[in-house]
Amino acid sequence: MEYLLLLISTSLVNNIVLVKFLGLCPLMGVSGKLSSAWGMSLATAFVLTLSAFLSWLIEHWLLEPLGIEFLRILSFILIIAAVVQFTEITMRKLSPLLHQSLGIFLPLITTNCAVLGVALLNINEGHDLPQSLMFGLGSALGFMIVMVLFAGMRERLAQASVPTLFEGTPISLISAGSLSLVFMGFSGMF
Amino acid sequence: MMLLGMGRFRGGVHPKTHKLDSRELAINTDVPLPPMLYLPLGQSTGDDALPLVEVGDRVLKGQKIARAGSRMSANLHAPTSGIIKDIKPVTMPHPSGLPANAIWLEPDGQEEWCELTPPADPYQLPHDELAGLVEEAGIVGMGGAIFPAAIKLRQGRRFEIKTFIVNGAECEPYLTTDDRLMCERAKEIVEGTKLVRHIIEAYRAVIAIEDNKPDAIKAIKEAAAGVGSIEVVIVPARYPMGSAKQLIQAVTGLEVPAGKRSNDIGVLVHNVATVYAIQQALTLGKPLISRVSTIAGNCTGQPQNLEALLGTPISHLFDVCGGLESKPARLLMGGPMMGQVLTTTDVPLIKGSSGLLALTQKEVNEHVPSPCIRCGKCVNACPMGLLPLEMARSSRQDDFDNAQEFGLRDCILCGSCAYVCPSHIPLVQYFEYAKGELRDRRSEADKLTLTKQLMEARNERMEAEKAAKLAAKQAKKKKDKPKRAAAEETSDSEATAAVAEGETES
Amino acid sequence: MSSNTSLGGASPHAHDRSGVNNIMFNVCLALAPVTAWGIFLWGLPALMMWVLCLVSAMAAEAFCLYLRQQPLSRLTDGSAMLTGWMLAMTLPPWCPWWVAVGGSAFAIIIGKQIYGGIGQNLFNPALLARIALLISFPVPLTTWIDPGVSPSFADAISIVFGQGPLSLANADAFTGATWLGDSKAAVKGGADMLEWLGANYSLHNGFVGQMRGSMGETSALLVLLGAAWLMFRRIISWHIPVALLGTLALLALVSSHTQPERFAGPMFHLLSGGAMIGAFFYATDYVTSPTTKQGQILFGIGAGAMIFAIRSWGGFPEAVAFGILFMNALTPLIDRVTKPRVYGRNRRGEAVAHVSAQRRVN
Amino acid sequence: MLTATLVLTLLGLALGTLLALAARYMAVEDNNPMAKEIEQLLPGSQCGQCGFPGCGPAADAIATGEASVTCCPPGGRALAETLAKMLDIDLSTLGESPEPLLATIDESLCTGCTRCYKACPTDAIVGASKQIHVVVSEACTGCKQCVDTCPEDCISLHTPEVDLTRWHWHKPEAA
Repeated sequence: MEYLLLLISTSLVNNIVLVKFLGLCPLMGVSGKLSSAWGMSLATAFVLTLSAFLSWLIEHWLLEPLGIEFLRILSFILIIAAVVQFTEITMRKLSPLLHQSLGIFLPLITTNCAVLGVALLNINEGHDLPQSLMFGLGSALGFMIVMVLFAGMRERLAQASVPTLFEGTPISLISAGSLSLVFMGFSGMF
Repeated sequence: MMLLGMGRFRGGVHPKTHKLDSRELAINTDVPLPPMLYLPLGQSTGDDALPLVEVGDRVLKGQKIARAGSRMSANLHAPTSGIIKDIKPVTMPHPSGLPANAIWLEPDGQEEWCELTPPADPYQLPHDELAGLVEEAGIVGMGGAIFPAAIKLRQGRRFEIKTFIVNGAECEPYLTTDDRLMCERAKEIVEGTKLVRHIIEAYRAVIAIEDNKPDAIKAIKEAAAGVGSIEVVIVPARYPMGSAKQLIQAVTGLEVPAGKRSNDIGVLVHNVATVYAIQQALTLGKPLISRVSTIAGNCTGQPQNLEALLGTPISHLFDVCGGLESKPARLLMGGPMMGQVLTTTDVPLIKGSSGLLALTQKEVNEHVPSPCIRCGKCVNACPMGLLPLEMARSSRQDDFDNAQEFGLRDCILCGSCAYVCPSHIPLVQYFEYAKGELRDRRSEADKLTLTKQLMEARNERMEAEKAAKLAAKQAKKKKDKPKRAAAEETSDSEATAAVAEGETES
Repeated sequence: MSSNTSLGGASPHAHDRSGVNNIMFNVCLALAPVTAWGIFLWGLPALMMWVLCLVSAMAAEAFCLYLRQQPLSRLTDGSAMLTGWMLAMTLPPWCPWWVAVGGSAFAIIIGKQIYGGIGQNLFNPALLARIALLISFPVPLTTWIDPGVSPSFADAISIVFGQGPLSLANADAFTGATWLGDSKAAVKGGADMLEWLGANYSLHNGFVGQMRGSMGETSALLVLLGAAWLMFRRIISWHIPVALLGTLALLALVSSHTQPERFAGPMFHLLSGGAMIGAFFYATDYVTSPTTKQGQILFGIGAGAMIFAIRSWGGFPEAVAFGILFMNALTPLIDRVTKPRVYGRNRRGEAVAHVSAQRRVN
Repeated sequence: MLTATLVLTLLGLALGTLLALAARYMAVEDNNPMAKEIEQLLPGSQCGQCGFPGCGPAADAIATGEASVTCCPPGGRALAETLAKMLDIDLSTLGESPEPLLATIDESLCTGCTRCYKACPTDAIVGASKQIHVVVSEACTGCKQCVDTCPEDCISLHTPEVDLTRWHWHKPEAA
């Protein structure tokens, strides 16, 4: 039950994108089409969960015993980069079309602050291993929800006759802001 | 479940019928001969008919003057006796206002019939021969589909037809031609139904009439009473009941699967007027040379149902009805829901002209379109279950694949969506545009494939020529005819090219 | 005789005479009874606030149309007026002028025109403005007035254009929380819901509209009257409201049965706050709700569930706006998955299977 | 310091090895299969209207993005759209694609020299030696090769006329 609450809380109430404002780059970059948003969120979810898990292991089994916590960010980024590379290689093999449509945004998961953010938050909040896993999974789920929701909105935005001044990213940011207002409604839950 | 579906289809609208003006008036068969008849060669689907007469010939009433240009087109007959004045283009009754070739026939006022050879007893003839007689008479779908009736009969013979439906729904506002035809010529229609049923050996023949035509229902019921085995089914008046797919659903509860014909589910539909024409052809031997048409609209002096000769200029018909009282906001051929705009009254009556309307701005109620508010009224009105708002939006952005996906491929262009749209968006025009563009794309793609085939053929030929030249060079030493081989190759490939051209045309 | 006519467009050449302005006018008409009731309960400040919202919304629309070089005649479609009106209905009756004007401007500019104007927005403009105001200015947005307090003209001016109701000397005497806020605070403070209901809640007052709340949300009776008119004119259908209120009532019924000391019953949920007006007027907004019937039912269920969840566990006492806006965001996806079945095709879009009529051998 | 260096080196090595393994098992053979697919879509008439020596080089250029998907007039809009979809390009940003053209022979000037007939890559010109040649519009791609070879300058290109079968409603003006 505690884990379920953690899952809901991280995915909706403390949504990584709309409440913590992490990972906005792919939100703006890849949410133009539902299919690629879905692919991107799957890839990010995979990286996010796996790296949250791995970084916890590194932190508690390697850095802490050796007393070299100052290497945390460096080694976490190393982990994330490796996981992203692995994802990219796999995706290129299994789904070349998706690989092409995601383009540069796939390797850019490495610099997605949501991924590093979750790994670091896990350490800061002193989560144990299952908690970290749930936190990673919940954040990934939240990311997916927002990506898919936002992709649906973007598809409609693409057809709206938005004034030229606001076309593209501005209107997307305004919509994301509005969506984040709506997500404020979840605040105070749990 | 089937019973629950009876008499129903999804969506639909109830437009104001405006039929009161003309429904009580008997068909006026007394239209004076116009000074000239213009008979377009393209009055059916398929290629233009090929003229069988030359300028200066005298033709008799009912004489065949042009033969079907391809399998999908129909013969053309002289509506009256007279002299062929010319074969040259006239403005067509078509929104484009473009011209097309027509036979110009000057009536001599004699009304001299050619020799008619009706079969003594049509029921004694083989089925195929009967279909042949229908084909000879140049009969096409007179509800506006202008598809040759004989082809439908022949297709019907290849399937086990369980239900033959005579379409007497006439759901378009203003039009009362089928209504009057059923009231006044019920016997002929019942006889025609019997004949078609005989030709396609249908198990069941149904004459379907909307419940807002009590007189027609009464007349047909009386006429059918003595005949037996012909049912009269009363369907609720709702647009587009007269669309074949919707009528089939209302009468049988079945849906025609997407991409299939009604034959595939054992149903065949013919319009009342078509059935009447078939009866005229098979019992009297008369070809299709005239049709009943409703002349109406508030700009028309006295709305009427006229039986007029094909090729009569419609300005002449409006004159018979008291002329145009004011400049019409919209001049239409067909009903207001699916009819085509005419650019001028100087166009001839053709086989598919079920009505000629001169409407005022008030009747059309056209407004400047405003943006879509996504109210969903079009979705509810669509009898096909499509998403007209999304189709129009995709079409506007030239995203035709998406438009197809949202339902353009299944759209019957009935106009129910545009009729209810509070934003007055010309939805149907978007669909017509998208369908037209898709047609263009398809023909372009076809051309590309053809080009590629031709290319390959040519490359092969070039290779062969090269090889032949090489062989010839080597053979030269032994002195031989050098170029014959290459020349033969050339003529061969010419033949293949010609064959390929022929394929694309058909 | 020949006569050339203007070409005109493709078919159809007939129309049922409906129009956008006609729809907007009817919605305004349906809102009139609750508005009149609100003005009756809270007097001049409410009237001023309502007028301010209408005028500033239309001014903002005119400004945007001017900037976007669109015909000012678009103003006559009535949508801007309706947006202002709908915003007024969600505001506390005595809120200061800048809330009304700023909210209307936000609703029209950020909520609607920035997306390209009517029909293009993703969120209901009035509700978006309302929650933006709520989050930015919580105090004036949660100052609720006792019903039946009618100030003098001078007081009204100073309330609306001055320091707001709280500046009045005896403000505590006639302000307080809504039922939803009150009950939530009470339960949080350890009180028993049943006891609270017994002491404060009256079914009659809730139905007729004798309670604190936003200007348009008090009287369920008058909302229903307006809704009946809209349904009679076939402007809204039953799908969204029934699904929304049904879900809300069902969840309340189940939870109040299992934990009566913690959760209030269905009638309380339906009659308090903006549930009624939200379900009939805001959730049914054409632009931001699904177009198909199935989609509308999904939309209603989702909104109802969200409203119940936030009311019961969330930080805000009222959740109708949040619930509806969340479903607004989901609408594009709902529209994607709920397409009607096409004639001659199954739900997946494949041609329906048919018992093939036998081919004859001829 | 030493531990830190060692740990990082080891970590890097371990992850590197894993990735190398992954790359090996997940290797993708063909690097750019696009060019081949595109070449199959192109008309293959090698007409050179795109500015490339033939359809093969044009396909390479399109695949790498050097050439626009609208560069092929014989392919028309249909081809441009297929290509745009394949390469995930928004066609509307590229402006109008060129109209397809058709060749016509001025019969009063034609001498029947058969040069155009030999030059035509799609055999769209028929007619024997010393007879007036005719263009079969169904097969003509408007590639201009006949125009270039004609010694009498009697071949011209024109956009096909709209007739009843090709006419369709124009797009309504946007609301």
